[in-house]
Amino acid sequence: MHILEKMVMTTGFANLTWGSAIMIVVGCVAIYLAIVKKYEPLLLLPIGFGVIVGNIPYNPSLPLGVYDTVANGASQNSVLSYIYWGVKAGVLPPLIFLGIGALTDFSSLISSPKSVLLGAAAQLGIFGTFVGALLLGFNGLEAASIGIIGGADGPTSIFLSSQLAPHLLGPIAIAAYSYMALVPVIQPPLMKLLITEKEARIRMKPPRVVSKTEKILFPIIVVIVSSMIAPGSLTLVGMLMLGNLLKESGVTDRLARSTGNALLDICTVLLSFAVGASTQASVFLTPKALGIFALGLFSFMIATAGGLLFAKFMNLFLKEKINPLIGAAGVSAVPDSARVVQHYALKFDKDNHLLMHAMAPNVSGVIGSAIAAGVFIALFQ
Amino acid sequence: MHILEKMVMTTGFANLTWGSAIMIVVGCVAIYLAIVKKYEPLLLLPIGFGVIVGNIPYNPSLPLGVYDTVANGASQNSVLSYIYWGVKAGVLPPLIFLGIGALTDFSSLISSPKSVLLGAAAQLGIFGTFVGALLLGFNGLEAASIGIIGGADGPTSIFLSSQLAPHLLGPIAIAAYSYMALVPVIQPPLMKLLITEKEARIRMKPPRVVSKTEKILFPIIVVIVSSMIAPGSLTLVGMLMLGNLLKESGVTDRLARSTGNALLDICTVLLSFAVGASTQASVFLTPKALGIFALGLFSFMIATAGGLLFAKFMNLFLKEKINPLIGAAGVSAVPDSARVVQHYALKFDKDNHLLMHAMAPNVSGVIGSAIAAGVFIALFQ
Amino acid sequence: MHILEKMVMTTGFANLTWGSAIMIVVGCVAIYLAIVKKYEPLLLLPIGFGVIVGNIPYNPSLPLGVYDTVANGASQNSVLSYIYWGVKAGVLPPLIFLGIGALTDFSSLISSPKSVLLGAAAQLGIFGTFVGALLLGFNGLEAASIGIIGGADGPTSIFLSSQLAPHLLGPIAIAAYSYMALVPVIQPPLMKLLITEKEARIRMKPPRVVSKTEKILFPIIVVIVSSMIAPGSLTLVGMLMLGNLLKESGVTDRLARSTGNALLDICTVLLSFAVGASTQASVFLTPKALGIFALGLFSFMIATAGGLLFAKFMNLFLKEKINPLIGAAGVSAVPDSARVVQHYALKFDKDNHLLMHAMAPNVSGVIGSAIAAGVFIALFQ
Amino acid sequence: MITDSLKTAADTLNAAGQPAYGLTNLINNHGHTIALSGILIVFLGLILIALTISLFNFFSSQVQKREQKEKSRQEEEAKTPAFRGDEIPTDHLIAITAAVELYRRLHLDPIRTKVTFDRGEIHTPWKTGYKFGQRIAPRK
Amino acid sequence: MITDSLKTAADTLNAAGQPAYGLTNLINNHGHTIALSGILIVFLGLILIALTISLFNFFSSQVQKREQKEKSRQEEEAKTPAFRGDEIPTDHLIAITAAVELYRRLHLDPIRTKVTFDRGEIHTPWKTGYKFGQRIAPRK
Amino acid sequence: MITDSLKTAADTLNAAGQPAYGLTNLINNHGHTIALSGILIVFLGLILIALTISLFNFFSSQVQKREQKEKSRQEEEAKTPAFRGDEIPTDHLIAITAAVELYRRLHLDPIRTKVTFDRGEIHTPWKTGYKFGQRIAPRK
Ligand code: NA
Ligand code: NA
Ligand code: NA
Repeated sequence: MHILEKMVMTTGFANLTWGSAIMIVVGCVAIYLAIVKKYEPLLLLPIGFGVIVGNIPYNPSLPLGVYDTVANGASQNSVLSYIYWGVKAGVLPPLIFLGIGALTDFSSLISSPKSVLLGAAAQLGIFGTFVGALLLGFNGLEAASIGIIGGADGPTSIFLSSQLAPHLLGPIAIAAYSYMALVPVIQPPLMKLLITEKEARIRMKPPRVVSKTEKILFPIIVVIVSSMIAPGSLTLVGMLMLGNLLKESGVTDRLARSTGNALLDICTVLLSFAVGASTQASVFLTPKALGIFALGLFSFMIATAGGLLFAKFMNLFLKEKINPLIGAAGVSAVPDSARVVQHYALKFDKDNHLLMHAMAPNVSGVIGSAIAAGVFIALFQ
Repeated sequence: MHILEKMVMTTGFANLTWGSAIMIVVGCVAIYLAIVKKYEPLLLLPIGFGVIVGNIPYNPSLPLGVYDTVANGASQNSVLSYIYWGVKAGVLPPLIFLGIGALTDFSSLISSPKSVLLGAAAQLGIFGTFVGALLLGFNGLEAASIGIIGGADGPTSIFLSSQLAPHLLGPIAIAAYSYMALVPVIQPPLMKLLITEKEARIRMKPPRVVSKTEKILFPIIVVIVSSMIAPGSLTLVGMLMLGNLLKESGVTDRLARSTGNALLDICTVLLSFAVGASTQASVFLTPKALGIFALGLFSFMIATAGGLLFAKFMNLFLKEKINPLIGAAGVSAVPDSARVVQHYALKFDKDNHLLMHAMAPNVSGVIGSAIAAGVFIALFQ
Repeated sequence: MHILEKMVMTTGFANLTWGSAIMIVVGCVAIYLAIVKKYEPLLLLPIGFGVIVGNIPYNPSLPLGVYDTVANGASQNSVLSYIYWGVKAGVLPPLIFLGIGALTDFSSLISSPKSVLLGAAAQLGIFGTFVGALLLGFNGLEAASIGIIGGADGPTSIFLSSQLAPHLLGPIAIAAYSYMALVPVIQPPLMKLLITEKEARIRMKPPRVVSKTEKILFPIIVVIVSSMIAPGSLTLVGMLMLGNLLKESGVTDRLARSTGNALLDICTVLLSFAVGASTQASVFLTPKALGIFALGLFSFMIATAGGLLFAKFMNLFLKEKINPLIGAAGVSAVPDSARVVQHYALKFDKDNHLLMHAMAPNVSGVIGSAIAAGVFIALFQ
Repeated sequence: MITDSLKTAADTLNAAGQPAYGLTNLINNHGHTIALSGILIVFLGLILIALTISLFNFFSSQVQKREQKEKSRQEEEAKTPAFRGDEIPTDHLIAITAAVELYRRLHLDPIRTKVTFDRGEIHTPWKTGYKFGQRIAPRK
Repeated sequence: MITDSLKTAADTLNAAGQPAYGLTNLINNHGHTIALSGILIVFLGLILIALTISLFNFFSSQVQKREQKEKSRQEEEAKTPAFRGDEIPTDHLIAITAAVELYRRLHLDPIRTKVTFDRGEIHTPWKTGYKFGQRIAPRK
Repeated sequence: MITDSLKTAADTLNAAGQPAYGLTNLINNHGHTIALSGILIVFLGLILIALTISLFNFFSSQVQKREQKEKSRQEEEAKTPAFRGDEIPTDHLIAITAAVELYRRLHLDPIRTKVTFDRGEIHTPWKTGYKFGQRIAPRK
């Protein structure tokens, strides 16, 4: 009975800390939100499950978790650490962008050049939060990684954090995805505050049809322009636009299909799961993480306000007014924030469909955030 | 003509040893069994082809085989060694479990909690063989890896061997898959020996319908419970249950589809081929391999007997008797052993369909083996 | 304004060299050819885009390009360098061959053993160019890698170069794919020169139907024979034939489907993109590259002439004459050169369909080139 | 797991690597203890899982019964369609449903649907599907 | 980017690692300069993209107008088919087209086709597709 | 391959790395010998493959002839169906078959089937498939 007794003492039940218990509950909540509330389920579900797996207590001598790598012996590396390597080395986010590019239709953006600027304005959230994080005492690298949460692009956030502040990757990724899921809760109050009913009723002309040639030229021009301006954005924008060119060229359909399905899905599962598993209580439940969550919310709010106000500002000079609500879609969080705009506008005019118009700043915000990430990479790496 | 003569002397034909020739024939036999007998073709076919490729004789100075890695120069590593790395580092088996999880339906198990124990009883094969291997003179790490053959789960066997006894990985994997293919030959005699005709005729109530909520809660609970009890099982059970949650959640269908198809298939091909190619005659045709094959058969027999006898034992206490034949399905070898039970029962009562009932211990045996592997990992790694 | 001024000076626009500008134009031309002329779009499109991405000027201190790897710190490796690793280590080409094998039907080859030799004759291009490259002053390793361009198989060329002369990988890959795309321009003049109209009108008997057993035995026999003769071809031929066996066995359809679609497509995108990105002006715009392009053209011409003349030579001994045009298909460039043969023959006899007959030397040329690569690997590695 | 001391002992023995066999080897490697504790842990884990299943089985069964009653009522109502148009052959219907379902799966990913074929008397090949652990409807 | 000197300064500060907060930390890290330049670069990049789009929008719009005119003429002609056989139910037609399209996509990869459903009055599930950035035809 | 001594020689030369060209470089690198042996090995390999193919071609041809005879007999019998129901348009039939086939491929993996369209007179797009090395039925 002596051995049995000891055996029981070494199980996970005995080693369970309050931290791990809390994190396991957090993981369950994430899964609940993903399944019942349908908040970004493709990401939140594997993240939530990863949080559970990453917080199962175990004897530290076992190589099981994502951080269990020992340089001098491959047999000492855990399997999860190999998967997490794809996150830490920054490989998975660009591959995900390749797949997203193969699924994204930029024609709404091509047909309305003005909206491109709204995607730029929403990046105020990134730089505002960067300043805020510095004020709170984070160092430059950390502040940049926290600021990028306001870009509202999961892969961009994870990519930048992995390059600049890998020790904060877990909380930043979780914060980014959480607030992306909460966009329908965060944005409407700001819309109410900043946009008058008259503005919300503005109708916009249906966008013109975009030719195949334009769709093919677009990714090539974007990659050249954005990486010339901010070379650090080359990896993310390059992969996104490669995927898009595969889709739009019309001669590489099978490549676009495989990258937009199998590759995207597999990388999404592995990335989300590994990010979730990296939130071990000991590295996650820290005052810094609390600060990150506060700054992340702040980031989304500034980004939304930036987009809305810049749209109002543009209207001062435009003959053909744009509906300033679509400025809120500049935060990215594709396609959730565009949907929020659509729903909000319908409250005032049930025939005013802004979804298509909101997609332009929406995807422009993706490019804008990638450029912002490029600025930080160039500066800090 | 001098050079031509020498040239002929250096071809594979000239370097062919009896060992390689035998192994090439073994590879052809495996392919024959896979194609003509349809014994686990998804695994035996690439394994068989790998055995052929791995036993083509070549000048040892060429980096071609799975073992040709030289630490101090990546250019000295063969391509096969990179693929084999996925096996040796233990990365491929958990990814395969992810895919299998995305294809497995645990509802038969959820609807009959009693059957879970049959999956536990069949793990007697693992620990019995562990003892047997120690008696034959293998050391603890080797004995554990050999014992796991009785778990009748390919990925689990390969994972454990890669962690504990990589030098025996080839024979253990081949033995595990061979006996899994031979389950229809191994199990019926034991059934005849241990189960009376009266018992074989027992009919079971159709299982109840399982709700979606239960199917969603199941993978979460299993991963917490099993990895709390045996933290070493975290990797395998975690990935299996992640795949299953992706499938059952109903909100991540595209992730379940890609992991259950593209990822599973690609990993299966690479793992099976690399395992086959690791059976170079010089490391495979050894007395140890013979011992492993003998112990592997022993292992399957104990596991089957364990399941059958435990089912009979349970019937002593149950009001509503279970058909003890389904105990044999506890060895896993999903879904072959469940089919064997179905066929065997039909011989006595052509309307007694046990397949569904046998699936419960069948998948429970997968979890049981993973826990057993976790015990060994915790103990020996 | 001081900082803004400096900022502008550090953008890519300021760092742009003539070399990068030329290469970006080259990339655009490749994309144009891929989309408008439909020249091998699955390869040329990602290569062209990769050329653009690889030649965006950036501050050399940033880890962005394929060559930016620093041994002593993973965080200093660029994402592109990880993708390029798959090329440099030789891993991607065999995986592509696995997928191609799962899509290739060898029955035309099995039904006409004579045509196999035409695939051998066309390899004269490889060895002729090897001699030519030595005469131009390349060393043995470089000459072998340049010679293989004449094999007209992208993955084989890239595999051999990655093993023997990685510093020439970019130009060799681009030359190989460019001339493969230009096969419809290169081959007809040589056909006109070497084949009389009477020969071009020769009709051939329709090939017999090939049984499933033969199709299954073929890959097994080919891998044994070719790797016995030239062990260095084991990796390429082994993977090609594994894929083919998965397809023909009839019991592993799902494996053949996943390797022939998802795996093939993903590896193709990553390989082509990385190869394109490796053509940075500083390593690409060199006199050596010019020499490689000249030798590459030479290589394709010798290969075509070799195939055509050997077919004429065979006709001296054959009762049932073959149409010597199909000799040109021996260069591989599957299936383009076979199509060229078909079109050329139709000019003389609009009912003489040679496509099917040309497929035999076409796929035989793939095996021939892999054996030739094996010879060089055995000799130089 | 088990004991740290055991682990140390095992490690020492493995390091020493004295080739042995039979009972000596078994005892030196603590084979009997490990085997016994191992099977106990496996049982412990699976018993806990079985208990949890039993538990939520119990709770869900009541909920389910109610739901099923309501469903069957609704289904009966649904079985009498308001309007019956032209008869479409069952085979066509199945093929069309399959096509539509496939189209949706390939192109409209986020929307989740499920095609279920009612079990009829005709034996069509669509009913022969079999996968790992798939349920088969019980014989009536 | 920005300035090399800035970078050096930033690096030095990070190396020193003196934990600070508030305005001191902001100024030490050149936060205000970086934020300002950063947002400017983002705007610069996206303005350039917007300009390029405007440019080729301008050129292509003319070309497109001509093309569309021709197309609409052709389409009108095509709308009066020479021969009208048996009426096939729309639902069948769509299902069949989807099936054929799927077959082609899965088996005849190199050939590129696209199935487009004309917007009719009936609300069928095939029109509900939604993907990232997908266009929705404008309301008439 | 070739000779170990050759390899050593080649290695030495490469190591020395004296830049040369023309015949000197060719001879120093044993270019002529390597090229000659290389092409011989390629021919040897492919001749062996050709021989093996010829061999099993010979054996299988007899077997196949017999099989084909039986098949054609069976097919003729099968061509007169016992019962002819309503005429279903060929296009529908093809579409339905394609749909069913696709459904089975996606959902019922382990069962292997193959759809083959008999060559008729109508030119439908389904017959245009083309893949690497795919056979085309010979013109009659
Ligand atoms: Na953004
Ligand atoms: Na098992
Ligand atoms: Na070739």
